[in-house]
Amino acid sequence: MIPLSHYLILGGIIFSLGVFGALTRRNAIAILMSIELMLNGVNLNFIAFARYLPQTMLQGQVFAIFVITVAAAEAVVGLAIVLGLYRNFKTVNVDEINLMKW
Amino acid sequence: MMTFASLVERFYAAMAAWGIPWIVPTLIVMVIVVSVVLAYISVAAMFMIWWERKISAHIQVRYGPMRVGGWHGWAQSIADGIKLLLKEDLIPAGADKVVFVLAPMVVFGATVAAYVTIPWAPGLIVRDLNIGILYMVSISSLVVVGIIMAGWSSNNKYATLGALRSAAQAVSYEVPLVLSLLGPVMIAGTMSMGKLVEAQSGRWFGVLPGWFVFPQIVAFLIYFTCALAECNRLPFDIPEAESELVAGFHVEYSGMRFAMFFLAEYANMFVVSAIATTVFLGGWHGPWIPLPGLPREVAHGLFGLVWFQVKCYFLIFVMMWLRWTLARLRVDQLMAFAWKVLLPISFANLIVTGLVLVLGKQALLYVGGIAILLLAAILLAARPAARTVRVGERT
Amino acid sequence: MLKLIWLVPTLPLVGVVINGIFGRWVRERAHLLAVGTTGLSFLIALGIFLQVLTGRTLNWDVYSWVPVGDFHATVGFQVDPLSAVMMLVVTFVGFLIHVYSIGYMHGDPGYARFFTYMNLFMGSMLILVLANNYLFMFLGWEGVGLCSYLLIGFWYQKQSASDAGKKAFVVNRIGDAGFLLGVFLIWRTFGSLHYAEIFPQVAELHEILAQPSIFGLSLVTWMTLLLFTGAVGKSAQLPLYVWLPDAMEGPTPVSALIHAATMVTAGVYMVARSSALFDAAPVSMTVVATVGALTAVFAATIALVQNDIKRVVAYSTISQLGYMFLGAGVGAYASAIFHLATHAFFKALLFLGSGSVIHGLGGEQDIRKMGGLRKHMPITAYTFLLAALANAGIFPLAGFWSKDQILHAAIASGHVWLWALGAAGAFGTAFYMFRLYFVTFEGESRVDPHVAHHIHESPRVMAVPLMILAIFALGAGLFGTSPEHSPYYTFVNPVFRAAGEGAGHQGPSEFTMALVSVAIAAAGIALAYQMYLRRRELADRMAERFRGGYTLLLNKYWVDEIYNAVFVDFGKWLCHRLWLVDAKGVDGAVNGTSWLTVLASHLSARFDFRGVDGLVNAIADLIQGGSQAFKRLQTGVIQNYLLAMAMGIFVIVSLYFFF
Amino acid sequence: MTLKLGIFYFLAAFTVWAAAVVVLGKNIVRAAVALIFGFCGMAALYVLLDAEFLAAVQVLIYVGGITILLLFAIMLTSRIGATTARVVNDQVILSAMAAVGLLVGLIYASTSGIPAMSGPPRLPETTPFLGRALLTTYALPFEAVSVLLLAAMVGAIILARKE
Repeated sequence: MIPLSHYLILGGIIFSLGVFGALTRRNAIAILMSIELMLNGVNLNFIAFARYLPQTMLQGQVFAIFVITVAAAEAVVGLAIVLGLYRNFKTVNVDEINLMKW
Repeated sequence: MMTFASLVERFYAAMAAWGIPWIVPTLIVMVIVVSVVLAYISVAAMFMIWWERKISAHIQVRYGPMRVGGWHGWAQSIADGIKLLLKEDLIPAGADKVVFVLAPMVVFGATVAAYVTIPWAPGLIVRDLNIGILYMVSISSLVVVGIIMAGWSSNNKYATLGALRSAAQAVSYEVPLVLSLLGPVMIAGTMSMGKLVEAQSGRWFGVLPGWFVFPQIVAFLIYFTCALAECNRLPFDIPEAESELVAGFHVEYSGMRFAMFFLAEYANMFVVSAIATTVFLGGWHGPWIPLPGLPREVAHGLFGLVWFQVKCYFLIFVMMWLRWTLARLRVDQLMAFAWKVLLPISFANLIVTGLVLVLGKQALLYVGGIAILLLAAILLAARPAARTVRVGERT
Repeated sequence: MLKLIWLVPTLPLVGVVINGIFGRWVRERAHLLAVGTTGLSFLIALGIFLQVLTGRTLNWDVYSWVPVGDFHATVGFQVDPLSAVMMLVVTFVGFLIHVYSIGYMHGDPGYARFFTYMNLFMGSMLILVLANNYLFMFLGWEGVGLCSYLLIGFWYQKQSASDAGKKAFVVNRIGDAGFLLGVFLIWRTFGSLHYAEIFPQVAELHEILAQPSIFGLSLVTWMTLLLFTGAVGKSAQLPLYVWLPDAMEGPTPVSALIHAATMVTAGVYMVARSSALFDAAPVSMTVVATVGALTAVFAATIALVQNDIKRVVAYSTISQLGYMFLGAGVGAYASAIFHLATHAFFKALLFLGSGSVIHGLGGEQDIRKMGGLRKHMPITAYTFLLAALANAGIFPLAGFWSKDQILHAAIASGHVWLWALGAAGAFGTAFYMFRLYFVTFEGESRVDPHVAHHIHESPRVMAVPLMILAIFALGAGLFGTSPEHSPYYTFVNPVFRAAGEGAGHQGPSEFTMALVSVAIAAAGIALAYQMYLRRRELADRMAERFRGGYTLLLNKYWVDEIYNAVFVDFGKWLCHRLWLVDAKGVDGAVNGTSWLTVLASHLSARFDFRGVDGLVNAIADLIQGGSQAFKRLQTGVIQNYLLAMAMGIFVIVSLYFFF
Repeated sequence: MTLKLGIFYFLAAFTVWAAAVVVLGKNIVRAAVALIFGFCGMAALYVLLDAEFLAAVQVLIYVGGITILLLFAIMLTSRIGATTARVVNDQVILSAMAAVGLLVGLIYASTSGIPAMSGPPRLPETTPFLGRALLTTYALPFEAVSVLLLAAMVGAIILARKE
């Protein structure tokens, strides 16, 4: 049996990588991809707990399904926004899109 | 019966008895399975290519390949294959090399992976996953990724356009496809391919074979339509429309890589036909004759294998037939058809199926009543729309 | 079969969804679905009723609707004789009125909208009737209130119609607030909202319930009084009845269905349903009976002199509802529900007949411009006559039995003055019903000559429901000829545990009572005949003679004006006073102050420009310089914010772990 | 080291490598392709955790849906030769510190705070269980999520169409 902490640490690594990507990538689509990575890290934790917790309730898996659904919705809206940005600014680099700047 | 699984079990047991670690027989079995599948795919695809050429020729009242190999040019595909293998493998200068090389592998790999859960005959299935049908559908969706990779990495506008169209088409048609498969899954109460086939062993009203195509005829038609689109077959071959896109996403590919695309396409045709056969047409079920000298199970298995192939190839034949019968759709028509026609119908089918399953025999009363009400409402609602169009009237 | 109960309210709601969404396309065919669903619902209700007749009941929680902590309300249905009778009456009368509406609403631009609302009403009413707990009942309660509002204001282009809708809504709100408070109190006390869990507890919790609480009234009295407030609002009793006459602005089928046959009787149903609670609260019972009897007389007197055909019927409805509450208040719940059912038939018939007259006369509602209509519209006239007889309580029509039983119960319980009020109301009822009938259908025609030549009998789709209802107005009473032995009472009585016990047999015999009732009714009819058919001038002479009383009644005791004066104008007056105080006193003070301020500021300005400005500018420069530095923080680049967030999370998590 | 543990380490390394390419890669398309591999590795891990249904859903939705959309957006917004000079912004060091800090915290939490658990015996099939849970206990969240999806769809259509 693989210890639970292995999965948790793996989820943590992937989540942290996602955080790093979301914080540093200039391309908006890359940021979206990083966010998907973060969600995946979380999902891994959910499913690991669903497997290792003593009751056979599978709440973890149910929540993972919800996370996947929300991720899909987020990707759709996010990409629509990215396309809108590209139409208006001709770029998808978020640090060049700074109309809100002082 | 000596099912495939029991055979493998026996092999493992024998290996374990000799003290060989578990990993070795696993690897051996894996290699054997993959080789068999690959061999089957190559042979079947070559046969299909030759068959398609002959069918198209006969539909157009000509002969098709007649020279290579003697009888009706049966070796034509082999010759073509050898040619493709020997050709120079070009990678365009502006292409993204890694992605370009990876693309055909992804497409081919995804197609091959789908063969794992095809139930060839009773007990003859590589791995009867309990989520078999979902596995097949999700694995097949990988093909689109490969196509997009191919189209984009070619750095060719026709290829990119073809890939974009293909992705849009595949993503759209995947939705009604999955929904149409849910009807039989709900009836059978399982997603395992083997159990789906077993669930069709009875008879409807004692006469018709217990195939799901009868109660789920709507779902079957939707599935078949979507399958055509998934395989990029006419009338849904927009991604590779020769007359407008040269050849679509694989225009820059040649030689071995092109052959992989080509093989994958025909292999994919077989996969969708196999799913249709399993889910709707009763899989390996069919009449069989007890051959003298053969145990009952073996005869059953042999006939099952034959029946499965017959049904699959019949569906493939229908696909080829359609190719030479129907005209290509326009992109907007194609998308509108998926979203506005197929999707609502498949949802309606799903709802009706669910109602019938939940309510049992009472369902006829409920469903009938509600259907009549709805039908009345729709008819009522639909009529004035036609009436109100008058010349000069502002709408 | 009983489990099909969910279909009964659901079917009309299906019609709502479809007609509501596709109304624009359905238009003139909306009735097919609306009438179809209602009819189907009626058929199922009939089937269920037959099952209930064999003694089967159902208390079925379909779905846990609001599970919050230990509070849980369900979507659940209760089928027992009481709700079965109500369900049958509602679906049957509702179905007939739907059919009638096909003819009545023909050609109306809001045809589909009308049927959508009607179906929504049917669904809500059936939920109200079939619910097995107070919260779900409240859903239906509010639903019918909403539909009432929508349908009264159906011709919203008319100012008076939309005002009437608003009035009904606001007045009902007062009652609903009481009802809701009552429900809260019930939950607080019993810890449940399910009938089946509350009523058995009443006996167990007797001490707690009987303890005097606020104002010395016991807990259960408060509970029932609050519930009764809701009933007063919904069933148009004193003093909240004012919305019902105005509700006649809606289309006539609406008046028949909602404001006569079904919705307004919801209060009676609710009181009967809560009979276990009311039985434990004698004070409330007295209140209910008194309010009912007073309303019965009060509304009857107003109806004596009204000239609008629909308003007469509307006041009659209020009066009859008063009888029902009188019955409930003296413990004769079964009789109250019986009167409810018979009243549903003949009052719906009266309304539909009025509608037929209005339809035939092209919208005329003033009875002074009618007369002699029997020759032109015989079906309407004869069915109307039957309904009027039933309403007046003539043997052996439906109204006779039920009203008589209520009056008998009143006297049997020892409340002679309640009986006296009821009997006076009965006399008035007979009089105004036949005044209405004679003036409208008999005598010489006073119809406007422009209208006269196209008076016509209503189409068959309207006439047939009239005839069916007439049969029931004639015969429905025969099911409940005696509170001991008749089929209706043996069917319904088991629901009311205490029923019959309170109604001892101290009073005069039933037979004597019946004779007295019929005599009173006959006297009323005879008087009307004398005054309005034989000697027309008598009526005017009477009006002349009792000018004061006549004006009082014609103006409906000025209740609307009093309410207007007390609640509306007083509010306005108060506001005006406050404004005056504001305008004179406060503004004067403010103006004086401002003048002073101007003077002072001129002086201080000099100081300001020199001393203060220098200081302020210095501070401003300082802040500007500082913000120049700080605005760098607000980069507009989303990832900077994200970074700040991530670091914040890191800090918080570290704090959590290491400290 | 058992075989299963070996498989886990292999998959973990593969997934982390793919995630690293996604985050650090210069070429956006290659990042997307790496993301596909990462998702597939994730799905394999789910299988290892006896969550076959979720593995299939992962492949179907992430690979078949979301990544396709991502690739779509990439194709519509960037061209093949245009490798931008800088793929990261100028807060790399701070971000790396924050990410590493988070990682340290997560690892600390994963290793110290959680007791060793072995879980219940393996379920033969999780799919019916999930279906039942979604339609009974979690019916309300399920409906809420479907409304969310509808809203997202409408929103995306409105955002993406030209005025």
